[in-house]
Amino acid sequence: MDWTILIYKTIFLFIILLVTLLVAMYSTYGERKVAAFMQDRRGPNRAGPFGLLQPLADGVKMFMKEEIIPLSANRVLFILGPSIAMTTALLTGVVIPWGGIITIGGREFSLQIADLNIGILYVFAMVSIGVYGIMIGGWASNNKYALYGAIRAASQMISYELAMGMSIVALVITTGSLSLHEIVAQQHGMNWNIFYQPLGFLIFLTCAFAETNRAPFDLPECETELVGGYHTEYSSMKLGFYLFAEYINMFISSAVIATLYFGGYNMPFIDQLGLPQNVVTLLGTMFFFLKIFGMIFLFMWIRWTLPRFRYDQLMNLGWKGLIPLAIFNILATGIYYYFTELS
Amino acid sequence: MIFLFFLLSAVMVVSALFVVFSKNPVNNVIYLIVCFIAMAGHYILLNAQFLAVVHLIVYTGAIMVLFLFVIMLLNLNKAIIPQKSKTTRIMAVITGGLFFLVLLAATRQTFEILPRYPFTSTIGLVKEIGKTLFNDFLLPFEMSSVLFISAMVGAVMFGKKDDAV
Amino acid sequence: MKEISSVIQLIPLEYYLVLSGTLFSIGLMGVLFRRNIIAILMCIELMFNSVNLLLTAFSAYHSDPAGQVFVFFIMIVAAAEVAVGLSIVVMMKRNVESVDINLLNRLKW
Amino acid sequence: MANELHTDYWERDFVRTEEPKEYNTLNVGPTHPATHGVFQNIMLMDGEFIVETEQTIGYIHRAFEKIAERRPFYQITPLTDRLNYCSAPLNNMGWHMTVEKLLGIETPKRVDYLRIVIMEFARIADHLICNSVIGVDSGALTGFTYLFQSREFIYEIYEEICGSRLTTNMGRIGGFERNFSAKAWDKIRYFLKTYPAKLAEFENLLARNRIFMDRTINVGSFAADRALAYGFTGPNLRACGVDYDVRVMNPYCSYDEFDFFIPLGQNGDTYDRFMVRQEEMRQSLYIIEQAIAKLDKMDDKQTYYASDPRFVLPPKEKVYNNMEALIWHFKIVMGETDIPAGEVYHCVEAANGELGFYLVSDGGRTPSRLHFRRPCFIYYQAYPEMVKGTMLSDAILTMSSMNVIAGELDA
Amino acid sequence: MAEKQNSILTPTTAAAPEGISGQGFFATSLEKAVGLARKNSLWPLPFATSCCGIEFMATMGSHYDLARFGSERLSFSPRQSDLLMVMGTVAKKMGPVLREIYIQMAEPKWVIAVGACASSGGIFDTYSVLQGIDRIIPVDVYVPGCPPRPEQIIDGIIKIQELVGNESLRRRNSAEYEALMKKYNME
Amino acid sequence: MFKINAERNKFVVKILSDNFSEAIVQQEVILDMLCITVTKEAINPFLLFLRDNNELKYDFLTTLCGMHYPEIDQLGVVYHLHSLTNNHYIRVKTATELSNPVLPTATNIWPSANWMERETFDFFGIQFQGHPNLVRILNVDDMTAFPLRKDFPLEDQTREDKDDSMFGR
Amino acid sequence: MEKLTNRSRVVSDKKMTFLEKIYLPAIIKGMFITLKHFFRKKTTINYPEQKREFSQIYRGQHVLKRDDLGRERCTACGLCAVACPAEAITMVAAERKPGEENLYREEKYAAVYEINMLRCIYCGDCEEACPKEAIFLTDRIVASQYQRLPFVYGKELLVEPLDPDKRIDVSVRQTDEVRDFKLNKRFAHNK
Repeated sequence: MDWTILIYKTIFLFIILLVTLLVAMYSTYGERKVAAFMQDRRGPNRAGPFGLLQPLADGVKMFMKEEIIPLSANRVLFILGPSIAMTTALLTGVVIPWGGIITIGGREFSLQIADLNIGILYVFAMVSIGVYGIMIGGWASNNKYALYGAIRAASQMISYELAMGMSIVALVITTGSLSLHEIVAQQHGMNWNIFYQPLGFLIFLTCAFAETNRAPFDLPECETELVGGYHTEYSSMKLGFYLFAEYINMFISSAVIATLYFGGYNMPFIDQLGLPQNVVTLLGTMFFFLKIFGMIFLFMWIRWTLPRFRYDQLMNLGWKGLIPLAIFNILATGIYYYFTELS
Repeated sequence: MIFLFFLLSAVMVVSALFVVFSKNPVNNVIYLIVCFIAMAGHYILLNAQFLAVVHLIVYTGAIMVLFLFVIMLLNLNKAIIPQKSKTTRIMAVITGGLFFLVLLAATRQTFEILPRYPFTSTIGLVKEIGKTLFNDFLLPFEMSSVLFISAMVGAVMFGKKDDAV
Repeated sequence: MKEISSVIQLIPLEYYLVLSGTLFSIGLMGVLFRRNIIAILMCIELMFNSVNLLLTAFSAYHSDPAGQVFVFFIMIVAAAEVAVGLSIVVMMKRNVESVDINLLNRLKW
Repeated sequence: MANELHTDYWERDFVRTEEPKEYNTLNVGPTHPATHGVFQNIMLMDGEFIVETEQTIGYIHRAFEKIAERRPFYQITPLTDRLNYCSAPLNNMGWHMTVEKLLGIETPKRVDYLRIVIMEFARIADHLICNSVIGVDSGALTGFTYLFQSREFIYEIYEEICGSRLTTNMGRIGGFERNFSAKAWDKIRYFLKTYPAKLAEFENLLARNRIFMDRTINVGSFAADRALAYGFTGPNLRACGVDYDVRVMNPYCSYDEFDFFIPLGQNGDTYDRFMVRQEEMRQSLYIIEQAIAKLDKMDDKQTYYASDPRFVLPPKEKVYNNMEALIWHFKIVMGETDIPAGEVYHCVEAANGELGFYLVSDGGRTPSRLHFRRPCFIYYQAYPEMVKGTMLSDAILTMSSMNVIAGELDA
Repeated sequence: MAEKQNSILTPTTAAAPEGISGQGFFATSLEKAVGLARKNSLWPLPFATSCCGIEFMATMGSHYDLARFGSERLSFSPRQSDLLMVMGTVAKKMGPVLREIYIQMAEPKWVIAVGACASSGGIFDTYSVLQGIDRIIPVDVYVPGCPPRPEQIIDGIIKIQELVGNESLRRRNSAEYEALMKKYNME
Repeated sequence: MFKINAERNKFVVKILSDNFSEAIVQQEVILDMLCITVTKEAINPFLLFLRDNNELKYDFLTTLCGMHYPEIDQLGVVYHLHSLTNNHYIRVKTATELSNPVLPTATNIWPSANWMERETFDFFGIQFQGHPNLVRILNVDDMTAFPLRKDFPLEDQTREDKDDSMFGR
Repeated sequence: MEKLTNRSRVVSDKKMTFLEKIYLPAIIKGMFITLKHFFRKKTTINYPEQKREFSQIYRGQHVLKRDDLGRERCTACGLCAVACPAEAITMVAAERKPGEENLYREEKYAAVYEINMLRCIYCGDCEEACPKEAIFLTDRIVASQYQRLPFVYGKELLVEPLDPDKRIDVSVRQTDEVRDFKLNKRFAHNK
């Protein structure tokens, strides 16, 4: 193994980690501002200019708060829950292509940590492990509300994973590859997959909402029914981990959506400008982040607009609505490619 | 790499032992999950990437969630089930040990006769598996889907409340 | 990727044989050891997995993808088995208020 | 101190011996976010479904009826404010009308119309909070903030009229404390002009959204005959399809001169209650418009209290100057006026239904007995029957759509 | 006008509350930073029982927007909140519930009694109403009014922010604090 | 507000005195409402008759509340009934001795009477026989007194910040 | 149930059209509403810096008025204490001694006048009950405090300052007739 590559990968890993955390941190701020603006309010504006230090204040406060582990709770699992949630949320970032190729000193570095040839499946696996964080935490609290939240989370995530997987199958038929890098490369120019897979995109988007427990699918923690859901008993930084994991998940799923359906770091009409490679890459990364922020905004926008589903309606939508649609989508895609390949 | 192998193996064996000997069902599930994640590591060592990820998705992401789900749903968290009698347990350990010895002995016989093929690094990848699956094993594949559907129907039937059956 | 496959050759296949044998024995022991039907199911999963591991190892050492396809099938069967098994557990719990395997020897409830 | 309080509230449980182990109890309240006010529902749950509910109330019991026996009549007005604090003026006016009925005070027409304006505003304010809270409980917080801006505007109108925002102590026996200022009229007119659009916007946000409709339709529905047996009144009864409205059946305060219709629902589910309240707000606006038109037609712009020197405080300038007025002032404030003995029942159509006052006077300075017919208290007991067999989420929406106000519930 | 009121009061009557004054209580610079963070992130637990709860809704609403102070994340779970806002009448039946919630809250925790009823019983001087929640839990700030205007509630929150910002990290371990808790029969 | 419907009142009184001549203690019209006092033995059939009679149809229990008459040592219950179809109100009173306050329940006639009777029990200590769950509703369970009886003090005895001498009460 | 009146109308429509059934149109409509608000001017009042306009007759902190000559108007008749539903007013009356005529208007005055601001419900009954134009509520709000005791406002906080510039104008709270009366020097207050 080449040492420069190794060092580069390590540094890049840390950068991605930092960026993820930073974005997640400021998503909390963004969420509050977006909510405020949609509700004709101003939102946090006391901590620092425009309230920009708000996430910092929240973080410091949570760190300094007393940790309570209920006597009746299972101590190990109680701590394990948020850790799993946080870890799995962070792990997904490694396969996402954050940008093209950058050349430093004649060497080419790819702005992707690991180009797995089964990148999508990896993302999928991490998402499916993520549910443990919520389940274990909710169960270990030994609180009825938390247990309800945990059970809801588990069944919701299992159900929506299916539809999500199927929408990806259709996408894979279109792209012919499971590698995120290749999928992005194929969407060069304006060949974005959303134009080829609009239905798949809708299904994937819906499932992404469900998998990240965001409204209108925020049943595991819905405040008015289950108080805090799975994190009812959590205080201090363990709560912070849970809240944080939600935003990290949101960021990562936005990134995945942007990669899969919106061409990743591809910028339309960039080729015509004839810019140097590095500049193109940087611009592409910036554009990618722009897309991600757009998606995050969509997440928030929907959260502050829609009422939430009821548990059985959510299940109905998943099993009777999205899965048949996804199967139909696979069939339609398959038939289309069958005939176009023939000709 | 051999170090990695031993590490993963140790994790697997220890957590498997815990699965057997820990009384709390939830702890059992957690240890089994740890075991399975180590198993995924082994798959990656064997360059079976596709299998590793599918293993994670199917075993860790679905089957074990199901286990956990059922345990939570039925509220089985307390180790209320009495253990088997001491003699039975000792017998179980002895049986397991003996079986292990037998297996070990059997493997010893095969030590030298294993042919070594040159490695091709692509067989663990999706393309190769896909080709084999859909060329040589198409019929079993379809059959397995039938099996799966029948299992689902059966599960739904079982899971229904009494009056509906 | 190349590096990994070359390194694997350092690990003799026998290691995998022993490992999977160990796991299988532990699983077997668990089946005999426990009375909790869920724990028994889990031990069965463990045994499945030891077989899977061995199949994959053979497949990798023989460069034959068929072994991995078998693993794939085993996973499907395992999933089906777990679905049915757990629903039986749920039903059992509902009817006899317990998941003790010894209660099943009555063959009725 | 704390030791004298009983401390076993969390140990309560269903006393069921043969209950299968699958059920578990869920303690919703007393500080659950959905119980808005303070009441406890111990729910026996079969998974997500509710098998049985046991209610505990009284967590803010304040002994209104006892206090009322120790206070002169005019001092009861602030108490009625705190009955249904979402629509305080309505309660005030109801109380004043009850006393006027006992004392035999005839109020001038202008006072009637002013009262109608205020009462309908109070109704709007109450329905507005109820409907927006249905939105909040179903997860859509934004609609709440939109509607609450209108409520703030109603507060401003109150403030312009009486000087308080929520618990207004508005009005006096025989009329009002002070005349409406020009600024108040401006604000009222501005509100009438802008509110329908805001209401429509809120309705667009929720009413035809399938998620919301699925959440509310056939949730907590209640048959009309059961509703009557349980003493439902107000929007909840009308949602069941019974067109009982005190304003129409027994018009008080000149309501018979006004033209409006009674909105009805179909089968008394949450969606019906939501829609009935939405329409009632529109009808209230319509009534206010009519009242303002009538007021504008009147030449008299000054009368704001009934001229009955026995019970109504004399004007301040007379008190300052005129000895006789001062003596009357003292007598009335000290509560030494000759209140006739007798008993009277009066009811008004409050935001939650028929708000009744049963007043018994023995001629003393205080009522000898005052009983409030609190609509919430009476219809909330049907809640277990309404939510039986539904899901937890339904129960929460049913509760918020019933608009149970803790102050009114516990009195 | 509120400030004018303050200036009249501060020198004579508004001494620092007990458990806050005393040696070692005034913060060092690290503590200042922590205090700054804490005060800008007070997550309230609205214990809204009656009228004042509606005014609290108004405070959360668009016109007053408590979010500006970083406290719009209501958490109904006592573990997660920093500030217990008791709004409305607390009857004797409710007393133990309130006390339990206070005990369940994670340190550091503060309490505001909003409105006449919570602070002193207000007009409900009756057999069933607790005459001020300070009989069962320690209160940091009292907000008068029946119900208080949102402005007053915000004033109360600003007041508590001052308190939080100046609080030393060691306060919760101090003897004074323990004595305060002991007074209320806690821990 | 209620129109004094003298004819209707007379009609109701006639039907009632035909059927319950010995049970009716007193009937009068106070201000705008017909008010009938019934002995406590007859109260349950009387209410049932009011509800089920086709011409009366007092099918809606508006409110139910207790009373305390300290001068004659009696506890009473007042029912306000409303006939929605005829739009007519009636007030029914009954009383029982303070020493043995027992009355039949009305929960078998109107389910809505359930809580109102519990409240009355809570406030006055009137035992409603046949009530499914006659326990305190608003006050704490371990309270022994009945607060709305006239001899019970209103004020909280622990209040410190008040100088009673000021108010002449 | 037959209809009781002929003025009713059914208002809820529970039939969903196809467009409503597929979720999306309503969701997009709702999203546009929220987006419209996103760009709208915010209604928030930045409270401590920026104050909302109070009504002139707002019921806030009380003031004990002085008359034009700076004498306290209150004569300790006790009506306000009687009228107070919260029993928040405490007063001790005293006889005016010779030489204090420039301090107190009447022969009797309140030596102690305390309002428990924490008990007070700001209902305005005291203002209405006062026959001497002495107590008024103002549009100042009462500040919150760390302790309960300082809320008992004594005369030093209630009586308005002597300085004519710092007097509190309450004339807007009075009716036109009262204002006419005060302008008209022909009438005098009761002695």
